[in-house]
Amino acid sequence: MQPLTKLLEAALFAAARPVALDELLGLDPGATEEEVRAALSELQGVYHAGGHGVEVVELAEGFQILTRRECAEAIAQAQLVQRPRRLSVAAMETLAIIGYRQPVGRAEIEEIRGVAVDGVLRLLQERGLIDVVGRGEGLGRPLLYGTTLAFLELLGLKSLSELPRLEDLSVALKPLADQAVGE
Amino acid sequence: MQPLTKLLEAALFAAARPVALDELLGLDPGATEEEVRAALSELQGVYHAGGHGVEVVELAEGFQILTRRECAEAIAQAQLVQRPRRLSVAAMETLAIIGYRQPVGRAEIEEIRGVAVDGVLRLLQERGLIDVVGRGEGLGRPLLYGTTLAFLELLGLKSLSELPRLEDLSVALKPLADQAVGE
Amino acid sequence: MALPTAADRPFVIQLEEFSGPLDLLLHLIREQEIEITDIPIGRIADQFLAAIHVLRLNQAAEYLEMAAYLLRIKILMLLPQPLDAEEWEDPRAELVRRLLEYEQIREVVDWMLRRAGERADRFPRGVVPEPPELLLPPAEVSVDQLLQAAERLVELLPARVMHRVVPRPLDTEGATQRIQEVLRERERVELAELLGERPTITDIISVLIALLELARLGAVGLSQADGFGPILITRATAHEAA
Repeated sequence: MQPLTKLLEAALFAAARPVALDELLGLDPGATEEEVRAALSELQGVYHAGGHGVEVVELAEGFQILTRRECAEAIAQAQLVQRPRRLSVAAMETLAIIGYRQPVGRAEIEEIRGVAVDGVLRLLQERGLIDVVGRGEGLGRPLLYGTTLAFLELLGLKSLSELPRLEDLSVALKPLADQAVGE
Repeated sequence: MQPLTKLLEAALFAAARPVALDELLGLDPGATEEEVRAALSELQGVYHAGGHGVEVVELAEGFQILTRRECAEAIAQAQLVQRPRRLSVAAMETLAIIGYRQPVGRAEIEEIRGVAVDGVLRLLQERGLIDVVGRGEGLGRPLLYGTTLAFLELLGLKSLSELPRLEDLSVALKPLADQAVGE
Repeated sequence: MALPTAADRPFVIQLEEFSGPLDLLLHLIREQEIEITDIPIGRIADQFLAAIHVLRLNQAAEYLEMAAYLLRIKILMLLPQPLDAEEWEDPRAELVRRLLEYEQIREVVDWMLRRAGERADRFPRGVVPEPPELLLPPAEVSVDQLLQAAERLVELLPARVMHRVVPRPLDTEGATQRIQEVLRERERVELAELLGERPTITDIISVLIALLELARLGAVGLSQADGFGPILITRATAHEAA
């Protein structure tokens, strides 16, 4: 492989999106468009001749390395790509707060966790674990979040009442109503 | 390339993370561990002999395809990929202590570093580099932290045993009691 | 001293130049090629004080704590040593132990930074935006993990509260007054009524503390007919109050 071809391979691999020819020219200021095109076809040739599991594909937006179609099934079967991912600690904590305090607004969650939670809320919402369930009273009528059926499914619970009781924990996470010693 | 090697290449390519040998075995139910290992080294050999821009690296208890170091500068310059941000020395000190002393509680880390570490611990936890691995014995049953696979990935280590042995450091801290303290 | 001079730069930036008081101390020691095991403590203590002043680190508790610690050792070193040298314990021993331990960590950190730098020069395949239906692999969560997360949060709370400025401190005096006023007019009142429509957490705690204190003094009686039932507060009779 020529040095430029090697660079191209690394760049296309790392970018993981279709890369336009213009962008590829940025890899080597000394290289002409013809040289880059030649390198691209050398790479295509190497992959083809060597019987590789990947190939260089030209798409509308540029060039991209993709796995060959005939490998897709085995990869899916081995569940290498779509693996269940553990939720991050941040996501877990946020989910716990919403689980116990719902309906609850962002400000309250941030107060408890001590960090901004926009990103985490979006992630949990995209995963369908929480949803907007209403709007609060205060300024700007903030969105209130609650957990979804998918949340219960995920934990294998029939209903929210099956969540472990937080009696042993500090008052902070209990709904306020429960805090005034059993009235 | 053998069919299994081709499949392996496609799988490692698609996974975009270190994949454990066990997981790779799932690609072909008929393949033995030796065959998968042989395929891995065939792939390593092909990349090496062909002067490719990528290579198969063993890290974080698995295998991953990464671009070669010498391509980094050009790829970053062409703005195709950004280098990850470096961790601060404070974060690295905390990671080092956890790396060697795990499971370890906050108090011990603070004693060694001489500063409060709440913020750093949270950051490292949110980045998935450490996690709570248990609770200590003492008062309040303090949380104990340990490093994760992402920590190994960060440093490109196969396993924790690749951390430098403390005896090999120039400041060898043997058992604390033995230290000759300039009397 | 080749310390970064920057009296005009903000405090936060200065904090980032050293990862802690031990880092600064080690910097001073290395700069002057001093043996850690035989630190001229008087000189180093003075330099440390001067440095945190210049770097404006003297606003950070940890640096002040170290400064005080160094001064204490300095004083101990000035005390006359006992004639029997065997009995004399070097006041610097603990500091030396900590510095050596810290120096070792720093050596590992240097190694880790180098490794991380090398690793950062090898790019993994970027994470591809997958088609929407594949975007979200099933998450792995168990009830246990959720409870652990909740516990962790609780763990973090008291630590944070220490640094927070509480705008509405507990008002047990006010609560005591209110309870006494109500009981002057009525013989009994339910706790829920006393707390009103939407009590804040500080209201609740203030009232509870006031009640417990009044009950201890025998000024009020507390009763609860059945478990989790309403809590009744009654005016204590003169006899009881005595």
